[in-house]
Formats: sequence, C-alpha cells, structure tokens
Amino acid sequence: MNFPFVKEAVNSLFKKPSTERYPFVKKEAPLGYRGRILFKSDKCIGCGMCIRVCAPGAITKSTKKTDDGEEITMNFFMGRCTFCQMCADFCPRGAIELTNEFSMITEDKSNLNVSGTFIKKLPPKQQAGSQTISKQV
Amino acid sequence: MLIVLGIYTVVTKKNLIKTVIGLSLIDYGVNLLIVSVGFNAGGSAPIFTFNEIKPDTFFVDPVPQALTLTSIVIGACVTAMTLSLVIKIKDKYGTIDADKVRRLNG
Amino acid sequence: MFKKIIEKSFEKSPWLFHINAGSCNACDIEFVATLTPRYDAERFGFKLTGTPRHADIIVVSGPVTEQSKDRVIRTIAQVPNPKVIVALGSCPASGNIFAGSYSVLHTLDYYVPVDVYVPGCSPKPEAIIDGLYKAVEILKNKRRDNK
Amino acid sequence: MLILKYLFYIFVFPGFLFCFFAGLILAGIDRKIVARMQKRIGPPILQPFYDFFKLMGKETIIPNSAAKRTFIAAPVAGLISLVTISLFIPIFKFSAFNAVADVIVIIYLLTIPAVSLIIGGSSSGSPYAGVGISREMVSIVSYELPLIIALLAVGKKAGMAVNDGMVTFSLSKIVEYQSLKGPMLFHWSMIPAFLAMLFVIPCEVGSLPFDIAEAEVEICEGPLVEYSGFPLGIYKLNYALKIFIFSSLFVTLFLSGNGTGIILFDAAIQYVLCIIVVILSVSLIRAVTARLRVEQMLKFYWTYPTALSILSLILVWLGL
Amino acid sequence: MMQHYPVLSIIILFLGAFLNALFGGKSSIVRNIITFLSTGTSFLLILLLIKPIMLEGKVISYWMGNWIPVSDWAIGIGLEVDQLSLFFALLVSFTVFLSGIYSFKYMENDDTLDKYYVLYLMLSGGVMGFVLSGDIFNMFVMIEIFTFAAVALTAFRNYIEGALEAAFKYIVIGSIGSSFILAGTTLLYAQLHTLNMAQIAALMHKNYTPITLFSLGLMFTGYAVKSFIVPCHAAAPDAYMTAPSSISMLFSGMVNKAGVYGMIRLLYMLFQSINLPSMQILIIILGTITMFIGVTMALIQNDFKRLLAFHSISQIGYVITGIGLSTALGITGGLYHALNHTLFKGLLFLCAGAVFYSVGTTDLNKLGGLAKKMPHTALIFLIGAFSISGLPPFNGFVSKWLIYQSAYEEGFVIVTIIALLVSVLTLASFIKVTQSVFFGQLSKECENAKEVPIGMRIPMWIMAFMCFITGILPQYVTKYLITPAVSATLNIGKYIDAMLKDGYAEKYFKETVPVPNINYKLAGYWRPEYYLILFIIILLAFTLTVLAGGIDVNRRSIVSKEIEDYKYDTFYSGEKSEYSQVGGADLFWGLKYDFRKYFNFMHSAHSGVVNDYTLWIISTAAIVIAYIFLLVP
Repeated sequence: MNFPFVKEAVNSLFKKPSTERYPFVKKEAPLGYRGRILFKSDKCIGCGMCIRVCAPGAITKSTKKTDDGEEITMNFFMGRCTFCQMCADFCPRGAIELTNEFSMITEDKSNLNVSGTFIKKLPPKQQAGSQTISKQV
Repeated sequence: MLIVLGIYTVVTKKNLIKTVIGLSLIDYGVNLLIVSVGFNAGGSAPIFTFNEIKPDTFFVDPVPQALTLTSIVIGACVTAMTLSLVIKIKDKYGTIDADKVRRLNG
Repeated sequence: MFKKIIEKSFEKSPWLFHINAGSCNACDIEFVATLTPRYDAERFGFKLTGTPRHADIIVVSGPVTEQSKDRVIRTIAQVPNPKVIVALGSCPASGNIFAGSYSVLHTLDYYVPVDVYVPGCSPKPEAIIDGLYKAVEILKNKRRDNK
Repeated sequence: MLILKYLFYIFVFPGFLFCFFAGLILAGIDRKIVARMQKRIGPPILQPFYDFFKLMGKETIIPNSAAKRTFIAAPVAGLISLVTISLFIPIFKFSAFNAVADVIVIIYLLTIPAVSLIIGGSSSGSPYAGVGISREMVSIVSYELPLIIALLAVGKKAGMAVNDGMVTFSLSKIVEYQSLKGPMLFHWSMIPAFLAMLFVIPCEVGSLPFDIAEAEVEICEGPLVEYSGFPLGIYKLNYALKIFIFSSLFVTLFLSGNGTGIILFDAAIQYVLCIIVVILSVSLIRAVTARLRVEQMLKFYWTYPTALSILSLILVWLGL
Repeated sequence: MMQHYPVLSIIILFLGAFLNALFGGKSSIVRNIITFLSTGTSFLLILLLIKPIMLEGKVISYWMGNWIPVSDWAIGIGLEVDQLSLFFALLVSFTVFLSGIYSFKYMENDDTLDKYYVLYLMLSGGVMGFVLSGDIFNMFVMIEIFTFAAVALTAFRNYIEGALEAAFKYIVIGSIGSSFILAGTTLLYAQLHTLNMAQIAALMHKNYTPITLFSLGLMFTGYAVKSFIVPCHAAAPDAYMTAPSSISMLFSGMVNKAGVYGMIRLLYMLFQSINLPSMQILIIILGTITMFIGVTMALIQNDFKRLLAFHSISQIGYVITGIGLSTALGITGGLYHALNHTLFKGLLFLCAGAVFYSVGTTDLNKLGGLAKKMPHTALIFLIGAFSISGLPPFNGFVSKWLIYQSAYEEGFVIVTIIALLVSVLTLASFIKVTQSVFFGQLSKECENAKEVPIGMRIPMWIMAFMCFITGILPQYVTKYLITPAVSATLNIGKYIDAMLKDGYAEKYFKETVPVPNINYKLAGYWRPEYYLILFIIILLAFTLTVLAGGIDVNRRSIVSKEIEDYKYDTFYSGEKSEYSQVGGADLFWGLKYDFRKYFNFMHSAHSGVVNDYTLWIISTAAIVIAYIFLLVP
C-alpha cells in the first residue's frame, strides 16, 4: 500500500507552480511554427500548383476577366487548412509563407479566409495569326 | 421413543407422505406422554356422578386427560391438512419426492 | 445584488463538456493538455464535466460524421440554457481533409449554431485557451440578454 | 426568547450560514492545495462560491423519465440533515444542542446526505445513475464499519474516565474528557483509531481515490447525471458541507480540549485544525492516487482501517 | 363490565368467523360488514382497556366459566391481561383492523372470498387469544388455531407457483414446533400439577428441577420456531412470498410477534432464569445471528416480498437481542422495536401488495419506474424504507438507538457493531428495492400500472402516519405504552397477586418481589424544542426550493421543435434513450463479488427441501437443551 508520489507532491507544494500565465503574458510561438498563411499576391503567377498539392483543398482560385488581363484572386480558407506547409514548399515563386501566428479565434467563419488578388497581364495576342504560329512549329 | 421415531422419519424420508406419517407419529408420542403424566398408581377412571362421590376414592388426575382430548383432535386436523396439501402438490408438481419439490430456495 | 453575483460568477466558473464527433484525436489531446500543469486552464475555473447537464461550454472536435450526427445534436440539446458551442480545430468548421468523404455531408454549423471557431489542425493549447476565453465572454452576454 | 436563540443557532452560527461559508472556503482551499501539489496555479479560493452561484443561475432541466417531486426534494433533504448535524457538533465545549447521546445521532444523520444523493440519483431514472447508486451504497457500507468501531472506541475511552465507567455516546462528555486529560490523540491507545478515522474521511466525503460513485469518466457523475442548475448547486454545496462537518467532527473527537472562552477564537482554532486535517487526509491522498474499483475499496476498508480500530477498541477495553 | 372485555374481544372475532362461514357466501358486502364489524369492535374493546390497565396499572384476571381457583389452586383456565399482554393485544388488533380494510379491495378479484375471511378472522382470533390467555395449555391451543389458519391462507392462492409447497413446509415445521411446546407444557404440568402461568411462576421460584429445565429447552425451541429465529426460519420467506400481501402483513405484524410474546412470557414469567448470565448470552447470540443472516440473505433476493420476509426475520433478531439484554433499557428497546416493526413492516407489505395488485408481478428484475405511475405508493414506500433503516425523523431510529445503547452498556460490544452494520445493510437492500421497483426506467410490464384504489390507500396512509408519529414523539409513546409493559415483564409479583389473591406471591417468594427501577433517564431523547427547530429548518428549505426553483422553472423557453424534443430525454451519451433499467439482481456488484463465497454458501444452505429444515430445528433443539443443562445450574 505505497503511495507513489507523496514525497514529490509535498515538496512541489513549496516550489513555484510552473504554469505559464498565458493570456496575461503573451508568448511567441516557436521559430519554425506553421501558423497563419501569408500570401504575397505580387509574387504569385496563378499557376495553381498549390491548389493541386493542397490535401484538404483549402485553396481556391477565381479569375475575373478585366480589360487589361485576368484578375486572379487566390483564397486560402484557414478553416480547412491543415497547416502542412506543402503549398509553401511547392510554390515555384515562394508566394506563400506560413507565419507563426497561432491564435486565429473568430466568431464567424468568413474572416478565416486569407486572400490576395493580382492582375495577370496576358501576352498581347495577334488577333488573326494565332493559328499560324502553331503551324510553324 | 415414539417421538424420536417420528422425528427420524420426518428427517430422513424423502417421500412426503412418509413425512406426514412421521408427523402424526410425533403427535401420538406426545399424546401418550400427556396421558402418562396424569397417571398415579391404582387410581380409577375419573368418571362419576355428583351424588355418589365417595370421599376416599382415589382418582387418576383428570386434567391431562382433558388435554389429550384436545391434542388428539389437533393431531387429526394436522394430518388431514397435510394430506390434502400433499394431494394438491401431487397434481401440481407431479411428484411427491421432497427433493424435487424445492422450487423455492435461495 | 443577487443577480449581479450570478452574472459575475458565470464568467468565473464555466464548465466544459467535450464531444468527439469523429475526430482524429489530435485536438482531443491538445484540449486535455490545457488542463495540465503547464497550461493550467483550471485557474480560470474551467472544469471538465462528465454530463452535458452540468456543462456551459460544449467543445466539439472532429468532422461531424453521419454516425455521430444525431448523437451530437441530441447531446447538445440536453445542455441547459445559456450554453456556448465551440468548434475545436478546423474539422468541425470545414471538414478539413475528410470533407469529400461519404460520411461527412455537412459541417457543424449546418446542424448546430456554432459560437466560436478555434481553427488549426490541432490548435496550440494557448489558442484553445484564447478560444475558451472568448467563449466565456459570449456566455456572459448570452446570460445577460436572455435574463 | 428561547426561540430566537435557537433561530440564531440554526441560521447563523453553527448552523447554515457559518457552515455555508466555512464549507465552501474549505473546498476551495482543498482544490487549491491539490493544484499546488501538481505544480499548477489552481483555481482561486472562492471558486466554489462562483460554481455555486453560476449553478443557481443556470436553467433546471427535469428529464421526463424522472419522478419530479423526489427529484427536487432529494438534495434539500441532504442539506437539512447536514445543517442539523452542524448543530450537534460542539466547538470546544460550546454546542448548540448537547443531547445526551449524540454520537449515534450523528452516525445516522451522516448517512442521510448519502441517502439523499442515492434517492435523487435513482429518481432521475437514468441507467448511469443506477450504476452510480449501487456503487455509492457499497461505499457507504464499506466506510460505516471502521467509523462505528472507532467512534465506539472513543466513546468507551471517554466513558471510562468521565461518566463512571459506563460508555458515553455524548460528544460534550468526550470534549470534557479531553479537556481534563489533553487531546485524545496523545493517548497512545487511541492512535490506531485516529489513523482509521483518517482513512475514513476521503471515502465519507467522496474524494478522489474513493469517489467511485461520482466517477466523471466512467459513469459520468453517477447519481448526479440528470441534475443541472439549482438542485445540482445544492448537491455541490452538500459536498462542501460534508467536508467541513466531517472534519470538524474529527477534530472534536481527537484534537479538542478546553479552548479559550470566547466562541469566536474557538471557532477560528477549530477551523484551522479542520483545514490541517482536510489537507492531510483529503488533499494529499487526492493529489497522489487514482480511483479504485468498487470491490477493491470494500476489501481495503474492511481490512486495514477496521483492524486498526478494533485494535484500539481492544486496547481501550483492557483499560489502558 | 371491564372484566369481560378481554374475553369479548376474542369471542367477537371467532363469532365473526362463524358468521362469515354462514352468511359469507352470499355477497361481498355482507362479508365485508361482518369482518369490519368484528375487527372494529375487538379493536375498540382493546382501546377501552388501555385506560384502566396502562394508566392505573390494574391487572384484569378473568376465569373462563368462573372456575374460581379453589383454595388458591388454579383449576380453570384463567385469562390474564396485564400491561405486556395488552401492549401486544393492541398491536395485534391494530394490524388486524387495518389489514381487514386493505383486503376488502385487494382480494376482490379472487374467488371463494368467504373462505378467506373465515380463515382471516380465525387467524386474528387465535393470536388475540394467545396473547391474552394466562394458561399455558390454552396458549398452545391458540397457537394451533392460528398456525392452521396461517397455513390455509398461505395456500390460498394455489395458482401462485410455490404456494402449496410453502404451505406444506410451513405446516410441517409449525406442527413440529408446537409438538415441542406441547411436550414442554406437559412436562411442566407433570412437575407442578398446574397449568396457570401465575401459579407456575410462583411455584417455580428458585427451585429448578432437571425436568423443568428440560421443558424450558423444549418450549424455548418451540417458540423459536414460531417466531422464525434463524436456525428455524426457513419456512417463513416461502410462506410470506406466496401468501396474499394482506396476510403476509399479518404474518410479519402478528404471527412472529406472538412467537416473541411467548418467548418473553416463557423467559421472564415462568422461569425468571433469564437473569442468569448464561441464559442471556444464548438469547443474544441467537438474536445477533438472526439479524445478520436475515439481512445478508435479503441482499441477494430478487423478489420483492421474499426480500421483505427476510427483513422481518432480521428485525425480529433485533427485538430478541433487545429483550435478551434483560436490562430495563434493553427491554424498552426490544418492545419499542416490536411496535415499530409491526408498523413499518406492515406498511412495506401493503406497498408490495399494491405493486402486485396493479402490475401483477413482484419480481425485482421486471419492475421499474413505478413512481411515475403510482406516486402515492412510492411515497409511502419511501417512508416505510426510511423508517426501517432507522433514519432519524422516523421511528426505526429511536428503537434501534435504545438497543445499541443498552447493548453497549451491557458490555456486548460486538453486538452493537453487528447491529449497526445490519442497519446499514438494511438500508442498502431497501435502496436496491426503491431503485429497481419505483425509480429507474418504466419497464414494459408496468405500462398499464395504475394507482391503487382508495380503499387500499387509506390503511397505508394511516400506517405511514403512525410510523412518523412514533418516530417524532418517542417520550409519549414510551411513557404510556412501553414503560408499563416493561415494568410488567420485570416485576411479576403484581401479575401473580391479581391472578390468585394478594399476598400469594409473597408466600412463595421468600423476599418481597423487587420492583425494578424504571426511572432510567431515557438517554439522549430529543427534547421537544428540537422538533420546533426541525420544522423551521424544513420550512426554510421548502421556501428555498420553491423560490429558487420557481425562478428558473418558468424561464424554461421552448426553442424550435427539432432540437428541443431531445432536451428532456435522459442522457444516454447521445444514444436514443432506449429502455435499460439498472435494478434487481445487478445492483451491489462490489459487495456480492467480495463475499461471493459466503453468499453462495447461504444460497445453497436454503435448499428448499423439507427434511433439511426439520433437521435444523431438531439440531437447534438439541443445542439449546444441551446448553441449558451444561451451563445454567
């Protein structure tokens, strides 16, 4: 009938408790922590590599025709993301970067979306001769 | 003696009717005991009419005899009751062996 | 005066009840980790209870699979009023990687009005504590407005 | 005038209010000490107050399979009996009612809160409550035996000296004895009974190693499954009161003597002693051990503490 | 006129039986009136007797067929009513009266009812006669009458599965017991040539011949069989279980009390040997064993009435222990417990009858959740259960307390510990019954259970009220009822003088008969103001609940249908709340697991075979006689 941790319990009674007083003392996440996604829309070329690679399919791309090219918005839905950083690794241009901000508490789901839009200028099209190019090759 | 014999039958015999017989044996044994208690040697039967009481007649003690009368009646009723119960048990349980009639235990 | 004490005490002693609606248990471990000595949630009065009847804040983790759907609804219905529902992790919010599967048809807010989302595929204990903190505020003004 | 005096007794001093605050603060201290033993900060001391008032504010749900009247009446019955016990326990020679033999009254009054928990649980009609009840009943049976023997031993010891060799069941006589000959603890024949009673406290109060009846994990709060809002608040209050009352009973039995004259100081000293007793027996064991199975508890209680208390009974019997 | 009350009360009962036999067959109303009248008048007569006997302490003696004792030698059969026999007579007539009312409704769907009422009145007349008679052979005849009636009534509902078998066992054991008593009586007669109790007591003073000791042993076993003390208790649970509840209430209320009365008369009156320590120890050992085995057997039962039967055996163990202590306090405790036992056990059997009446089965595993369908019976049952396990405001507490006190003061520490433990186990087994019968889930059989008709509920309410009263006002009950009875048991001089003529006792007792001092302070009795305070607390608590309960209850808003219909289901951790009742056999797993060897042994010991039971009785008789011869002189 031995009580296992009596000695340890009693002397821990006199030591200072080891809890971190979190909400009152802000705490930085460790260095390589995969937190909220930061999308640098200027670097992105809209190749959709991250969409194909994202397991939960948290990234959606929507394009809108505008006069001087396509306006592409990439939307990263944090509610669906597993923070696996695959998209950041596969992005050829390094447009996606996961910061170490971990507390994304929200009341409504909408402000979980990280999105960025950029205009992608299409190369100038020769209106009539487009078919001819293909024949030359 | 009779009482001991009666007790023996009740305890050992499995057949319910034999137990009933054992019971009545006990009863008769006790009745004999009662009668024998009242005996004092040489007394005559305590039946007399008022006028001819002779002062010196020596009577057997009448009281136990009265007791035996009632206890014989009781003995008879007990046997009658138990036998009727045994008949009912027979047609209900189909057997009168004490071992089988033991649904109520625990 | 009596009402004021009750008001204040709502904020000080919220009781939690955890429902695992098919989660991969990553969030469950993190959630329980908040009660360990390091991230002690008990200092705010949080206490894990065994039955929905005792709870104020219900924490749901995991995509609401078809099997656990009606159980989640029934348990949440059995919690007495001023109650707050917290969606722990990204699964209840969106079904995460299980979204397309045959058993996950809708997310949690389709069945039950969710108050607080704590996203993160197994959010950090600090994040959970933040979430619970917000849930307590919601609980307080829920208590005030239907009083 | 007498009525007023008694009303004061019931509601204020040894009665409801005093016990209410003392019990809840004691429960708070207990939770804080356990937390500190596990090196975490632990809830504020007033946490039980917050819990109680929050539960008052919450809505009361009465499930449709419950017998409505008994469902609400059960916790209140427990509360009443706890308050009446507190009137009987003398605090250093001062006691509201010094009935002649109140040890047996207390033994029976102590079973009423447990019975009220059981009746409440069974009236809620849930299968979890059914299992919780049978465990609660087994725990009552298991801790009752050592408790009785220890009380008899103390009664006999006090009776030897104080009322001419006959056994005494009255607490005031026990206190009187201790004031003459110093606290019961220092007579070495009483040490086993003291230890036995120390073991009994966690089970009587229902704290961790023996709280099988309200095991949150397995049968979610046992009898209290269907309770919410106000009746649950009363049950939590009963839990806290039980800690206070049982420990103050323990103090009167083993550690009391002739305290200072003024009631307030006596009450304070008694309360400090209660805290020490509670920390020693309830918190320490709670922080360290895990939950036992039902029949392990029964086996434990009917071997070690019973043997201890029988030992002390024999010692007392031989007139030591 | 008062002289004739005792005889009248017995005759009326037998007359009722006779009339019922004649006119009963016609219609139930005639039957009910006859029964009601006869039981009512006999109860009234006994009540009228209280004033003279209890208060002024007079002892009424009545010679049947005025065979006045000739030259101070009792010839005829004397009827003797002193405080003790009146106390028991009161118990008897009270239970008979109530059970009569109860059985009007309870038995209505049974056939051949007139036979039932004839036997019923025979039973009550027999016990009344037994309690009041002052002549040992007359007591034997009365025993035979009420055993007969009891056996016939056990077999009354012969379609119940074990009724016949139980009746057969009961009659075999009963008649063996009564042959023992008969043998003992005759031996006594052989020695002293008189049957009148008072005279025997006077003649027997201090001069014990071996034969009288032998007859003491025989009669002691005989009465032990009659009051179902453990070694010879086997027939009781079967008989209780199969008899209709109104009859099993009579069993537990009267029949074993009659056995106890016989025991008291035997030990205190005829053989003043009780104050020999060795005899005392025998009785206390028997009492404690009865207590313990009765309760432990009750724990593992799963039939409602059988459980109650084992409980009444264990409570009789309490009464016997109380009486065995032979101190004034001990006997008060014993008698008080006898009174309480009749009250709450009768109540519990009535509840069992009500459950049987409305649901049709008394098997604990099948019942469940009756509190919702039968609120009255549930409430009454709770009162009964609390008072039997001795919780303070009810009456069991007071009498058990007295017994503990006196046992501990006499130095029998083990007895007190076992008694306290037994009272906790009683509480345990009654919690088991409450949970599996009244609370918990509503089982299939109980769907159509409806509340019991008024006719049955009135006696239950009266009993419950009496339980509460005797619990709350112990001083008054003891002052008027119990103390005179105790003084009567201890100081038999008065009994003898009244029976024959004054000064008779002194002639035989060399010294004056010591009147025992009954001025023991009733230890720790609650002073009246406690009750005032108790009521105030309850009032406070009640207002508290209504006030706080009120605030929240009306605030319960009904939200949308779809979510809300689950709100009031019991919590099944999400599952649909299907039927799963926890009750009956599967309660107290811990206890049963720990003591399974003991419980299995006990289970097999009650083998149900007639021969084993008789073997037990014979062995107890042998042990008792051997004990008396070895130790007493």
